[in-house]
Amino acid sequence: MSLDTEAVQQQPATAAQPEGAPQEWEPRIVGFACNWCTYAGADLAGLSRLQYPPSIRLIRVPCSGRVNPQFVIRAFQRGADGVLVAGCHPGDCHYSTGNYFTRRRFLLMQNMLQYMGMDPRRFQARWISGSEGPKFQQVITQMTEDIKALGPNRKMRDVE
Amino acid sequence: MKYAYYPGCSLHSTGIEYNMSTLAVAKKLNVELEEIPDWNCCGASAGHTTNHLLGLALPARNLAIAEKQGLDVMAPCASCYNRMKTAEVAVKSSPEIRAKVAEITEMDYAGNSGVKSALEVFLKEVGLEKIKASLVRNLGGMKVAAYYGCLLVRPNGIGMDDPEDPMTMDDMITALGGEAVQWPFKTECCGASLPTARSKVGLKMVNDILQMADISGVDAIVTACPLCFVNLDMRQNDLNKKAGGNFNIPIFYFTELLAIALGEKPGKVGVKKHFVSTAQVLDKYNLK
Amino acid sequence: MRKVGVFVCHCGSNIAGTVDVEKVAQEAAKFPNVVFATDYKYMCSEPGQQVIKDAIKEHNLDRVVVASCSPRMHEPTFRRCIQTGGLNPYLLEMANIREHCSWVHPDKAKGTVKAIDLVRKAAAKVVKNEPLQKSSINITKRALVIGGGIAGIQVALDIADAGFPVTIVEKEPTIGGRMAQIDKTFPTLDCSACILTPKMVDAAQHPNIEIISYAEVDKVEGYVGNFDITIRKKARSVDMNKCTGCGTCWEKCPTKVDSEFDMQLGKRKAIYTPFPQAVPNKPVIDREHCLKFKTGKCGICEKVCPTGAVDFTMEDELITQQYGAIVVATGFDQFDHSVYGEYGYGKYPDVITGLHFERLVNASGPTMGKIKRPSDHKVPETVVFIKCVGSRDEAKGKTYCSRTCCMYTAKHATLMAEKVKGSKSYIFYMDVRTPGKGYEEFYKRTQGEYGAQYIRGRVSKVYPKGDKLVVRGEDSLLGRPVEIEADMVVLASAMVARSDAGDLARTLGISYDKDNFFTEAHPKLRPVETHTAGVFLAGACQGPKDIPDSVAQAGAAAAKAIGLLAKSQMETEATVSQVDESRCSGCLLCKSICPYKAIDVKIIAERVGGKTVERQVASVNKSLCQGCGACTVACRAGSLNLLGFTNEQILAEVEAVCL
Amino acid sequence: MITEKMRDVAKDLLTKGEVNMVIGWEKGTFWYNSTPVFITKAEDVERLVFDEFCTNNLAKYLLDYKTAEGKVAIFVKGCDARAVNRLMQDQQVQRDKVYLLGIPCGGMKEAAPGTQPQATEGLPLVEKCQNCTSPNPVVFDVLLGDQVSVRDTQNRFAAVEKLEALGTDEKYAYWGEMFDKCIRCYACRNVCPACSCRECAFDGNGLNWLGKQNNLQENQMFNITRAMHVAGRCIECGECERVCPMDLPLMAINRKVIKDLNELFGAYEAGMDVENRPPLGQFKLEDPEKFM
Amino acid sequence: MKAIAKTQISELLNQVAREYNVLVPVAGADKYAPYTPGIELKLNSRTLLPPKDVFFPQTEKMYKFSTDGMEGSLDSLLTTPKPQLLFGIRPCDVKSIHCLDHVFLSKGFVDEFYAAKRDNTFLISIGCNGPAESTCFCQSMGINPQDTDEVDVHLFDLGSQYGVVPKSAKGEAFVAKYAALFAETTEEVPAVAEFTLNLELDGVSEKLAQMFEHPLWEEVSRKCIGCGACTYLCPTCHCFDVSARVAGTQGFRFRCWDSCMFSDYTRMAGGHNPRPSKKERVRNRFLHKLQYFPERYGDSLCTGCGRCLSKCPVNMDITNIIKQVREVDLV
Repeated sequence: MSLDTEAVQQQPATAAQPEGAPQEWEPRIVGFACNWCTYAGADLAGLSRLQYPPSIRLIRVPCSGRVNPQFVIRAFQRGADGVLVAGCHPGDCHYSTGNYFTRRRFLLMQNMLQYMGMDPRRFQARWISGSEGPKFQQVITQMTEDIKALGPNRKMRDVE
Repeated sequence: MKYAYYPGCSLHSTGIEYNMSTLAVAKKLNVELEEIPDWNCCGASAGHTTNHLLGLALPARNLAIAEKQGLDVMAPCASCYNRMKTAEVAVKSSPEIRAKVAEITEMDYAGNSGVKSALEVFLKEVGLEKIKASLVRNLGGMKVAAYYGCLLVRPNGIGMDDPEDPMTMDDMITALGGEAVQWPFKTECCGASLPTARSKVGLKMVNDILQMADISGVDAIVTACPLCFVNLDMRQNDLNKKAGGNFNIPIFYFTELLAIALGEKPGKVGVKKHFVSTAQVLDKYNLK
Repeated sequence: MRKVGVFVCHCGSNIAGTVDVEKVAQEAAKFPNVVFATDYKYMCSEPGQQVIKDAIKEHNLDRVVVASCSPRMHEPTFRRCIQTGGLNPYLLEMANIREHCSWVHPDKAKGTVKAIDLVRKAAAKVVKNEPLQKSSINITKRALVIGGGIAGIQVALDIADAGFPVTIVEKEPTIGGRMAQIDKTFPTLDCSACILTPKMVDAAQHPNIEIISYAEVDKVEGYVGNFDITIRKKARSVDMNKCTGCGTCWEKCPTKVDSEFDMQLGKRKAIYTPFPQAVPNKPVIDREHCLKFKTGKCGICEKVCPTGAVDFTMEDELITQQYGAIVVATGFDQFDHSVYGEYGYGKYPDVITGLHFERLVNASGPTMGKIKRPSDHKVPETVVFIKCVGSRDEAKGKTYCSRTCCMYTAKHATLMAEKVKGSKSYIFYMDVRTPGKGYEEFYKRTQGEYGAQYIRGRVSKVYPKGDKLVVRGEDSLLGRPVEIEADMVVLASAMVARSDAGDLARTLGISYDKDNFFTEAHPKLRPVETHTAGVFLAGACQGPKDIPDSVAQAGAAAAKAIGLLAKSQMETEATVSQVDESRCSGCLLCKSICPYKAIDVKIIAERVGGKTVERQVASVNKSLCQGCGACTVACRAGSLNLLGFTNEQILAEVEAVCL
Repeated sequence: MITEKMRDVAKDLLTKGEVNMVIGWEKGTFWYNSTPVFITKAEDVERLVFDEFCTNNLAKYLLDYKTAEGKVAIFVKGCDARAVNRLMQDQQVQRDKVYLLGIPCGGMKEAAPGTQPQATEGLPLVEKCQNCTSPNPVVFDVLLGDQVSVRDTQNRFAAVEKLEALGTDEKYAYWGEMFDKCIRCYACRNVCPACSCRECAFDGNGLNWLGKQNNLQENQMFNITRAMHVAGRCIECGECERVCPMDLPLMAINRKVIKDLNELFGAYEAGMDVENRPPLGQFKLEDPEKFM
Repeated sequence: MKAIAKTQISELLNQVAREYNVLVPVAGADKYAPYTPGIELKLNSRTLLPPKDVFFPQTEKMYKFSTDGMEGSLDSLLTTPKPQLLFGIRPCDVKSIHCLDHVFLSKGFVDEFYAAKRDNTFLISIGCNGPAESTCFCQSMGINPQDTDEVDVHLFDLGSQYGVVPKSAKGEAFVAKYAALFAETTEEVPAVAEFTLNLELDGVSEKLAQMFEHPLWEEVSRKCIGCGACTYLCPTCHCFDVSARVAGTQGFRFRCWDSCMFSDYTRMAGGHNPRPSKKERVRNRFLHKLQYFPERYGDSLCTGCGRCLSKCPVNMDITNIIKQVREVDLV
């Protein structure tokens, strides 16, 4: 978010570029990653030097079951162009059952956001295990492309 | 109770007894049968081995006609039954197949009308209880081996009975007052067309079945498939001549025994048309 | 106002190569609450850590952000570092600018922008970090072992030898389990009883081991270190204190019952011990079959008992005891092959399973070790073995490989050759899997020396023909159908979970897989632990296992239990859930979501409008909480918060990355 | 007549001291309002009425008397009874501390403000009663009156389906216009029997879930979160929508959640009993798998 | 008196819109909103939402701030708005503005954010010839529903036309400026129709002063659900909270409406709440309206507009409460 456009320009390119240069625009995707699978998967992508767009900002949580749907709305409010919630595959949860609750919550949340008029491509949930570095890369790449096609998010956004 | 009747080619030719006895049983049990108008080949043998889609389209056309009649189909022949069941399942489970089949046959078969074997219609739908109540005579303890062959009960979950140890006909034999001999070759392969095409192989298969029946001490074998019937009935003479066998086991369609027990005269249901004479055994058990 | 220090690591060129680390430090210095920011070549190195410690002193830092590699790598390192620097270790946050940035974003400008964002996120979070403390709980120095088979016995002996009291709870009248039924063990062919019974005796005589046989775990309460366990001692009808195990009663008992131990191939009495070397070697009365219980008449055993130990009025007894650790070693059942029509649906008496074969070949078995087939007691000359019965079969059985069958079938074929000279064994197999020391050699011997004929293929049908069983199958190597006229068919039935495994899992609060085997905490790294702290697994209850593996796992489980019991106190997670009691309405929706049963109800008293009222709130047991945070989302009011990952911290991160 | 029975039973309960309070309805300012009333003295029972304007769901008042001595009696229509179950499942009400006087409900009516008194037969049903699935109390101690039959509820999800059919931007525009109107008076929350929190996440204490600004974005946060918090717990009493001074179509949000939950995780009706737990508090291994 | 045909109102508004930001009562949204030609006006009654947000918006940014290292800056966001014209307010709402003026402009303190908008607003009111809604009771609160003096121009409802009366010097100028649209009329202002809701306010304020501890509050508050509908719809409720939004190194401070009916309204930082239950909160609201404000400013803080009565989910009826207060026997 920026409340003062001058300040934004001093910090190079942290915020969305002005409309003049759409090809330069890098979406901002907030990702919630469980520590045991997806965060590790992202680490593995790094160890394997798998390149993907610098659009994603991962927030580490112990379990995808820790992710409150309100975090997702807040991210959109503050200017996220996309939000990703990612955790262990069903059956792999470090805490046995956390991701099953995640699955229910965010299936519902996805439908709700869509009902409210958000494009479903802006909110995604994925299972990415600690061994799926390439999948992490592919998911981020795909999501970034999808959101680039959609353009900057204006919906629910509470900042300039 | 009313069904669209699909006799198929066998019941109009080599399996004429099956047709006669089926119609007789239906009449006795008040099952109305309306032959499917303008029916065509079920797609067995040559059809489905030539082209998969043809193998589905042929039976689907018959089913589509029955669907227009608003009736389920009764197909006594095991091959016909198997082909129609295959088409029914395929069309129900895949909209694409349904569309393709509709394109070929120019009739949309939605899968609303299904197919039942004569065994299912008489022994399950009408039911053994009703049959028992309608019996005019019983088999008097005749030792009968139920022979199902391969097509009625397979594949697992789609066929009409347990594929390893079916009991439908056995239960009927018991209900008719016979002794259902438990033998291991209920679903053994009869050789199908092999006795004709590669007689050495095929005849051995028939031989094994007859031999097992013999060891098991049966008076007769009962079947529900025209091809099984032909192999078991017609090949006994062959085996006796060529392989030095000594078989004399009468083979019945289950409908023949059922019709007789329900009071039909044996002659009316075609038992005199068999290759292996049925006279002695019917005599022995007072079923003339 | 916090005083945050930011330390940006070059990681040699790993980070500095594609991220402008100096620029990151410069920008970080401008973040709110950041009073110091610097960069260094290797932050994790000794001098790097010294940079942090010095800065804490010099700038009075109260929070630290290290921007370097993944926290999964070096979080413990830097926590220790700031702790020695004088800060609580939880006042650290890391920004992962290596795995998540420099290594994946080659564009230096863009990478630098992202690195700045990640540092801003960490700085925003760390401002809201609070000092956290691990807490500790007392440990009751006693272990419970559920199941007295070889795994349970081994666990008990190991823990007892380490000096801790152990209780074995065994469902059957005797310990010994499956191994006691087995004749010989592969690959050495030593007698199973000869190596098992001494261990049974050791367990019985060990001063630290208490064996409670004919008993089951009824209820489990409490948590790691402090389990309150209720054990149901089933009514034995024999007073263990008075009985001397003389055997008069079972000699005189008039009622013969099919012996479970002998797989229904032999008989036992209604008052019985399962086998002669039983431990404890004192009988129980099988009330289902005992005439006294069925008809009220008889009572012979009572009359003949020289010590007056028989007590028909005995009732189930519940005893409660506190334990620090639980090891589950409940073993396995054998797959019921009656689902297989091709093998005759269990109707042919001479189609038997591996365990039947063990009893037939066992010298103390119903046939005195002479192999006779069940139907007519003829000695079989030709035996067909069929492997993978119930295992590796998605359609009718289990998907998994049962692991032991290849070896025990080879053993059976060997025993056939040894015991019935001139006999012929055919073995139908899908694959031969012999991954164990000496296993492949054993298999080769079975094939070579002992002449067992291995046929690769499945059996399509077994049917009786005269007094023979015809086994029809396919030799898929020759591509030909095969028919063998056999005298007996032995099915290598799969090992499956105990039929009541699900019930026990629910009692213990542990999880189980689709096949009802108990689930280990991690398939590779925590193979003997469960998700429930303090509950460990040994033997085939966790998955099919042979004796060596069961014993090895038993040792491992014992070591874990000893590790727990050796401490008088145990440290627990610092990042646990916390209840704000003033907000909590006590709806307890959180309770059912917690996988660790860490949330319970608590009654608190409050002053409201001048009077004291009681109300219920949720309460988190810090010893059990593993910090997953599922409860925090279930709590609509936000009364639950996860320390270290609080709502405030995560929201701060969200806001920071969106700036 | 129900009103007579109400008064008799209330009088009886209060006189015998079985309860300390009876919660019911009395006539309000206008002939077309009936409003909650709290009777503590037997002589006041004549204030009680039951007519076609007893629209208010009374169950939530039980929270006010959670720690009170003795029992409280409360009149419950179908929706009120489900609300009581809801509160019991949330462990906010103890069954043995309430006396439930069930009233089968034929649906509530509304008259245009300012009109003269008229026969109620001709009046329209209020919105919230039009797709009522449970007009009969599902839990009660005594039932006053005969059970009534369930009205046709096939239009229950009609509004939802209509909105679902809109395009993404149309949906956003529609809800934007709605939430723009929201004045955040929290009437919807405060009246809701599924909003049983001691203190709402959106109230006070610097938790920072919701900014105090009244603007579209904060209103979206509030309204979406409210729906998610009552997900699987909404008993469809329609009170939120009824009390909204800005006439926001809140049931079109609640019913969307109900519809989705039923489709995704199997049929579930909140508040029909205390035993069946809400769908978001549980899971099945075979739940729909979309996150691949 | 001068008059304008009702059909000419849109012409008048079109013309004044060149000079002012014109705010009109809008049907549908049921509030005051910027005028655009063709917009559907609600001229037969009061709006659901009162006009108070014209001067006192529900959310109002006040200051912005930022830091740069150890340097900080603070800037006011007060701006002088373009002259605006508030058209069609009713005498009850005129009275409410009068009350807000007391709060924001009197007793030695001037709220510059309020004042900036108030000073720049030209008021045109429309009289009611009787109760516009079944919930109206302004007459009982001492308001003449037909006429008011505290505006610039007042319009009498004469059926097909409005009688136009300037009430201030600015008003005189306005009437003169748009004289072309006004014709002379001799039509009489009709008699005020009878109100269905009536009450006696005499002595209530004084009586309430002795009723702080009276059990009545316990009784009347029982059915309140503690929502803020009454306060947010009330034309005179003016409580606000000041809060801030911070993002990194910058942020702004804003004020927004608050409601004394909310449980956390008086909660202090340490968690203590001097008004812990709805009894205290309901009591405060009515005492504020009927005792405290009259004591301080000599005016009732209730104008009898009836909005709270029409929208209260549980029919909390201020007229009924006043009646109950009057019936209380103080011994």
